[in-house]
Amino acid sequence: MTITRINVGPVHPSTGGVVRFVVDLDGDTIVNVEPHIGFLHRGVEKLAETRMYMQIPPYTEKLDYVAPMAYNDAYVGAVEAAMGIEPSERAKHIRTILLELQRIASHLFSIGLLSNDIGQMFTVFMWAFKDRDMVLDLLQEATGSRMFYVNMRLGGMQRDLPPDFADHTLDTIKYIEKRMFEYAKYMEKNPVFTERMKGVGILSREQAKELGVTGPVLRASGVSYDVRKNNPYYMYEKYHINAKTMQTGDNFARYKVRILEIQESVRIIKLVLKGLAGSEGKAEGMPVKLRSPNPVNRISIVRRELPRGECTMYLVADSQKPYRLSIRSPSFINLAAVSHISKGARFADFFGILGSLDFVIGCVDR
Amino acid sequence: MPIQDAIGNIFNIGYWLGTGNLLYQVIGIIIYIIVVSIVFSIFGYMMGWLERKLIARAQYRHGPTYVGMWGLLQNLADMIKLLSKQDVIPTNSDRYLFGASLPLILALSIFIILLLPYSPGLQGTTLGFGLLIVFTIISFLPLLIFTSGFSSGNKFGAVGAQRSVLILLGYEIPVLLVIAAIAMFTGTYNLNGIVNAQQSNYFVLIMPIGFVIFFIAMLAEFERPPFDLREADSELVAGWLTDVSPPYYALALFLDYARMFLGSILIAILFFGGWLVPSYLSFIPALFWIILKAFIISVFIIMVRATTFRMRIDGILRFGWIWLVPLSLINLIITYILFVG
Amino acid sequence: MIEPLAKTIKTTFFDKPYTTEFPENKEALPDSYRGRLRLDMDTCISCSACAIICPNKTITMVSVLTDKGDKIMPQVGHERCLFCALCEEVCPPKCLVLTKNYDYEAYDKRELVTRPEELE
Amino acid sequence: MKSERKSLLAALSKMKSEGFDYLVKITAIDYVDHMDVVYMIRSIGDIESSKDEIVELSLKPTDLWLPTVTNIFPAADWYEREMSEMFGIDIKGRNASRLLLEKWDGTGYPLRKSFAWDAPYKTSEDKK
Repeated sequence: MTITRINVGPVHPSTGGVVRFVVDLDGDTIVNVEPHIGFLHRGVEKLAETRMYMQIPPYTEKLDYVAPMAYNDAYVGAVEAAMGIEPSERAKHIRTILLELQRIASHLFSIGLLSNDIGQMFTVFMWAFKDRDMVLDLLQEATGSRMFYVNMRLGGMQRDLPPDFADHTLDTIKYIEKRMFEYAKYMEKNPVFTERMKGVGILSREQAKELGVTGPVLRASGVSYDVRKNNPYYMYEKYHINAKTMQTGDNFARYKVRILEIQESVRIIKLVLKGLAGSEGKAEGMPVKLRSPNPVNRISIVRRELPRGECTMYLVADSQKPYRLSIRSPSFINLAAVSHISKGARFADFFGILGSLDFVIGCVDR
Repeated sequence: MPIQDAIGNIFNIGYWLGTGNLLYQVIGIIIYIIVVSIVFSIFGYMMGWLERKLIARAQYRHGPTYVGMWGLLQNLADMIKLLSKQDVIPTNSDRYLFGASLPLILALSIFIILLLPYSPGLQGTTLGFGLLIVFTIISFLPLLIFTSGFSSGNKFGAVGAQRSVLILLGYEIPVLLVIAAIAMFTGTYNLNGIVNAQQSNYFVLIMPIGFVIFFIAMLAEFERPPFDLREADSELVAGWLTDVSPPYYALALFLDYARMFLGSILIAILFFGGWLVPSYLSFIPALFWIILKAFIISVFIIMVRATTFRMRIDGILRFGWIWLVPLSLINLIITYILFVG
Repeated sequence: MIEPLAKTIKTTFFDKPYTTEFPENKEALPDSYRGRLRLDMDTCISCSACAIICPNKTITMVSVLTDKGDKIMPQVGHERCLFCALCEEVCPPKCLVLTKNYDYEAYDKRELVTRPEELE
Repeated sequence: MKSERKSLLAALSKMKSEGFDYLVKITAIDYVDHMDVVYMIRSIGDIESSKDEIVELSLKPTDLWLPTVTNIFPAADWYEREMSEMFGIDIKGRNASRLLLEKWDGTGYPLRKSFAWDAPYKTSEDKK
């Protein structure tokens, strides 16, 4: 038995960032995968200790550059918990809508990249990016920025939604709902796709719990845990979300969970948009000032369901700066599972597995 | 038909001068090779443009727009850029084998071009067993790809090269069985004869199973998606071309498109009657029809590329041996029972 | 296999491209768009709030000669600006604003460091 | 829930047998005079309810080591490696020789409060 050692990365078309995998192959079968991370380590946790509270969102949202607003919200939520501020009803509605839009954008990105990873000539990739672009247009309309929206403020938003935002959103999400059926048909009717996805990279329910994977990867293995449902926040308290699970835990299940979650997000956005008009309170939160209010809680733990999984912010508060900000990033722990999942898979399927795990290197390295 | 006759003998200097001297024939063939290669390059180039444009449209993009009309010169600009880059030969590589492989592929491709008939008489050389030679060369190309990838000293290149040969193992037999059926039906290996045997019916109607097998196997032979495993850009970076320098890379890209057009012409000759059309359409020269047919087949190949995902190597071999080999045998038997025996 | 292929062919030949051809057609940007910074030098009160709040230390206060004498005003290093608009929010007279201008380029990143006089 | 180094493994095993079989995160906080280590664990029930629990312990800065918990929670692997690189807490009983993050030229443990984060960065070439 000769082992071929292939070095994938740090610069490789399908790793989705600067990460290096040392793959040991016996013939075409993977014997061992050793991930090497840290090429994009920016020390955000350390930087956060040196900045004022509201200076940090521009950094935290660059952790996950595919779904920045979700991280932004998780951080601001932690600071709100530390200072004992509760956002108004209207702000909660707006946050829920924007976060679900961000989830749609992120899942579309992931589905597109996955199709590219298993070897399509960018067709579904480009379609997904086109649809994601329409969602980003909405977010741009709401926040003024296309990618990095520093739009969360303590107790609310930077600004209220523009007047015709609700109509635009409704049009777009209806279109996306239609497109999701098209995607599912386009990909699942393709025999090569099902052959490449089904039964590949299986992560059983017990393994998934043991390895601590999170988000769609966990739910694809049949564990019904979603922070939005088990520890509801914002409008998820009122409009209950269904945690979408699949039982098989293979690549196909992970892809399918994302498709189902987009459909679920569309359903939730429709519900919240109905409630938005009648919601009370001021959308705008406290504007950023050179001095922030003093925290009332020393330690605050906030859980949020990001598109990639659960993020736990462990914030130890000081008077003007965080004393320690510890981020449990979903991509980090999902990537840690890669060597377990891909053991015994074919070399070509390794990239499908990477795509289905959907990690963002910025989020892994922090 | 005097026009057809003139087209057919356009490079035969002896025909124009009224002599049959061997020297004139050799000069004529050389001129023929040069002219046809240039024409073929233009078509290969057009294929490159067409693929970029069509795939862009399949993805809601514009594709090349700025360089030239409809971006027609974009590929030329890319080619110039690639050719002006430095030629680096990796130290780990077997430099002679590595350097010689790609030019050899080019030379062999030109040899195929020489053997194919494009309209009555317009053919570099008429051989009684042209079909066999064409497929011998086509089967030989993966071996050159293997030497190129394997001698590059890069692991991705080696993996791509191995896959290229593995595909050859799976798809050589169905192709040969299908052309055996064609040869059995027509009683000749002469490409001209095969085209002329389709006067009444195109072979696509006579052996539809054979056509489907041949089409899939041609995709595999020319390693178009879903069988583009030797390049596999999302897995193997660029597969057998990973360590190839830009000038050679430009050549490889060009060869890819030229070979796609070559495959289309071969399919047109074997299954769609080459230049033959119903008699009410024959006022347009024969050359136009064969190119039109090849173009339509190429567009279809491009559409397949835009749609499908890449197959895995074991899946490809399983598909080839479990489905294509038995089906091509069935095709052979049916053809024998219905039309020959 | 037939159905996806039909969908591709339909998209290719019957659907319009979604992308815009950039320099000729630009997309409409919302009023809140965050692009290059602009400074109104007449209303700037030289308070340095923008320089303090900037998370990336993009803004530095430099002295400028105006009609009312020597004043310190923000100089913006656009090469590392995050466009987070915190400076816009803390500015008391709202004289530092982010505009819709996003297409600017330079051969050297030092050229992107913009003096207060050039911020318009 | 407060714990100690001696009883950590026993406590975590007991929690796991009670259904807390999902490790959320292990992290540490440097309070200069002592260092807190936090184990966040969770029970994901079959009925859709979940409970979160935190196991804390504190270490003296002179005596920074912990037993590994990878035998109880395999998910702890990367968290422990990260923690030992970032805080200098020695994790005993595990056989990972390689650094999790790539090797860097500096010295010290970045997330400790004593780490000079604003010192000018020097690459290995500068030092030569």
